[in-house]
Amino acid sequence: MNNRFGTIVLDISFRVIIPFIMLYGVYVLIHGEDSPGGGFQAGALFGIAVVLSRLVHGEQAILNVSGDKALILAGIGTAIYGSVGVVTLLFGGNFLEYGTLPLNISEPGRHALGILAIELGVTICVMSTIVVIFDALVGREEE
Amino acid sequence: MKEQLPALLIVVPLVTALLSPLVAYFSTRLLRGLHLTALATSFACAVGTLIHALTEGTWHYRFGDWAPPWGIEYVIDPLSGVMAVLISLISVLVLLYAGPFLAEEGWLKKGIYYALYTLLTTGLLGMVITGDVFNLYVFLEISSLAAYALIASGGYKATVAAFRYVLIGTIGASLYLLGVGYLYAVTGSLNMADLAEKLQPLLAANSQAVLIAVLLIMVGMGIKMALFPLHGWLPDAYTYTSPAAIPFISGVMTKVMIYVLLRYCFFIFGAMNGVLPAVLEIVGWLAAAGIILASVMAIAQTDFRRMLAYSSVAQIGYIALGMAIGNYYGLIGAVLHILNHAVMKSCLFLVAGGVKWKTGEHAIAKYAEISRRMPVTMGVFLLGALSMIGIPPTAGFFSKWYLILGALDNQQWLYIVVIIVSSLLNAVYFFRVIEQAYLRKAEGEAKPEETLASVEIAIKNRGPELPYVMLVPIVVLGAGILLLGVCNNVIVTNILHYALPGGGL
Amino acid sequence: MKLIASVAMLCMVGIFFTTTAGLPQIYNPHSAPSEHVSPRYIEKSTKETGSPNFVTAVLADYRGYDTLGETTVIFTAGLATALLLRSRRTPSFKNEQACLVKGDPDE
Amino acid sequence: MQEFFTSYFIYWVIFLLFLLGPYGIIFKNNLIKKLMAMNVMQVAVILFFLVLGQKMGGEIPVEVPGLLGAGHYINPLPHALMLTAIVVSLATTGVSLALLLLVQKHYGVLEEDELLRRMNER
Repeated sequence: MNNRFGTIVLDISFRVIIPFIMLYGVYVLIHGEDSPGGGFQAGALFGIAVVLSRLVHGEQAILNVSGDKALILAGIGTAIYGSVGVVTLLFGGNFLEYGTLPLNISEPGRHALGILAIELGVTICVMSTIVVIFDALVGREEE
Repeated sequence: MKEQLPALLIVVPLVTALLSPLVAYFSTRLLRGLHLTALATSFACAVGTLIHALTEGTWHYRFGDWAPPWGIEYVIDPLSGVMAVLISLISVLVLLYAGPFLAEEGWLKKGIYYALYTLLTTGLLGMVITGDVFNLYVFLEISSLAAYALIASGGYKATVAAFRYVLIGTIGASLYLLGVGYLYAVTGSLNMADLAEKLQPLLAANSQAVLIAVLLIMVGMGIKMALFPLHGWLPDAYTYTSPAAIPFISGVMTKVMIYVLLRYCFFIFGAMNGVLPAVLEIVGWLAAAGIILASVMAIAQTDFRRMLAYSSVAQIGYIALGMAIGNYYGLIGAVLHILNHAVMKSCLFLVAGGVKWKTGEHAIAKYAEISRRMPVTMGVFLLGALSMIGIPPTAGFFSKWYLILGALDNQQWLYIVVIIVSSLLNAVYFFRVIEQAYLRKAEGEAKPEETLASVEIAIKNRGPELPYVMLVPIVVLGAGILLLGVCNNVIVTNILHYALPGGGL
Repeated sequence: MKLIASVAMLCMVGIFFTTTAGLPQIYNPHSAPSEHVSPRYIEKSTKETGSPNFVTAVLADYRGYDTLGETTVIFTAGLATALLLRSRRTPSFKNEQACLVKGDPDE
Repeated sequence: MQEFFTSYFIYWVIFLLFLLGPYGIIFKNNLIKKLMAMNVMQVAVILFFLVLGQKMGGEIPVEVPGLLGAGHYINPLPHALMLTAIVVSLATTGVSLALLLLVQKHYGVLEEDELLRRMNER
């Protein structure tokens, strides 16, 4: 394994930092209800983690979400958001009316869960889009 | 489920577009079917909402069931219903037509192309039926981004044109957003109905901030719809784009922008308030100048698509002129011309794409004898051209007729002169093409510059006419031109009459 | 062209600078934006949406549909970049003709 | 006069930033500079909205237990709107960078006059 950033210090530190970035992303995603944060920021963090891991590990990266799959994943992420709305439609509410989600908890609780679900969708979409753009810009596809 | 129609109108194509890379991964045949179904569903929903709006009055749909000034609502009155029907109809037809152009692509490209196309449709539909000014901006950006990508997919020159369009379009969108910011600063609201109510006292008091907001929104949307001095992005973008996407973009996109302007001027600001008459007067003069100059420019073009692009600028001028005239007939003329021109221009670009498919040529000079090779297509072209010129039984005549009636009512003689002169100019540049296609003989056997590509196309696309999937949309839109012309009275009295501000004044 | 543009921009500078008085003062707690729609978000969002973060409540619940549009914008951007940059090298392009569909042979 | 200055000065800065956009797009020759000017313009609009949301003595819009009332928090609506606008500007920038990359690859130049010359040659 060669040193992709020139020196061993940078290489190792990036390797070490990746799990922490992901952890921070999870925190930002889940804590977005109570403090500044949310899906977009978490998605950006996850995206950076994936890109960084790819830079450090190359093809052997564990998080090798790449190319076409990332594009499909971005669509699925946004579709999760849309499908929350469709579920509320099916249960007799208006589009994105979280109060009608079929869950046995209080009204604000249902809203909060709905918000979490859509934030998850947003996170997936942002993460994969960053990977798609990165892939496209560095042009390492299908060669 | 019936009360959810306005949401379904948007959500069905939106979700289809989102999942289209996934679907494309498994089967491209399924992808095409799915998208056609989704857009057709959207069309059905649009018709349903229009009927509802006509029979039971304006339809308000709340997202998340939040009451309007706090949440986002969709408002479907006859005007937006008509626009939604128009957009979804043309979208279905052009998607049907686009099939053969994409036949040789890989799954990924097909998936992306269909997704972008459907997103463009979704964005335009969302802009048309939304009742919230910021939501309009979001959908404006969805449709713009999709349009940038579709335009750029036409080759390298198209890339440069698309980049220019990105810059200019973003200026337009930012101006619009700043205008919304001004409105928000003085009223604190983003809902259109709420804004209209809160703006009345401010407009009556000639508030400076509202004046700026009016100007910003006018200029922003003027850029987006290619009103005359701001049309710089349009000819290149239309000329170099791939023939599969341009009929939809040219036919509908600028019309939606002018619809937004119409909505702002007559439903939110109220046209007779404060500074609006003066601003509309300026718009009218610009439109008049644009009609004449763009028609002259169109005469000078040698490329069929470029000619159509300049003619688009001129036709946008007609609609803006109707808006500037601003009385009952003027507005009827403007709205009718939105419909007519969307159908006519889509139809003409479909024909242009068809000829390209057949011969690989876009230059007018190469159109000789083409009428013998593709009689049906060129027949529809003849119809479209007559309609653009404004020959009576076709659609184009009637909108011009209403515009002239409106100008007569307001005694704006110059506008009448402009309309008549521009009709003559239209006749000049369309007759050139008609002459080439029908009367001119192909010059001898010597076929100039027979490149490898053109031979390839000629071999592959042999046969008397276009494939059926391409021919059907052309014929349907051609029939639409006739239908809009013959039934214009029915449409005006039964639909458009109720679409105007105040339910027909 | 450039002359007209600069004149237009000077006009815009003039108009903008002379009409700032129509806007609410900064930090003014009684301006229209702070008094009309937003108080409900601040006062009721915890009860109505279960989220003490008002921005999240507005973003994801009251105006959740906007956010769906926004996510779609990102997805569209991803699609656009993928269409423009990646697929130029797909095997289906035999002759380096860089058009999505049967584009200009004159490229 | 001083009060006027402190209350409205920020708007003037924003307008100058905003007009930097059209200025750069029209008068600069390099396409990347044009793109940067476009970004500055979008940021100016975002600033404009954020300024509208400020309140004297307002906290950040996250509820502190026990502190209720609209006057205690700054206006959350512009922030939510501008999150959307930021994302839109990011998306536009991404797409235009992709376009520029293609232009650069094919024509080998990003100066507008040279680019137009090379376009007309082919």
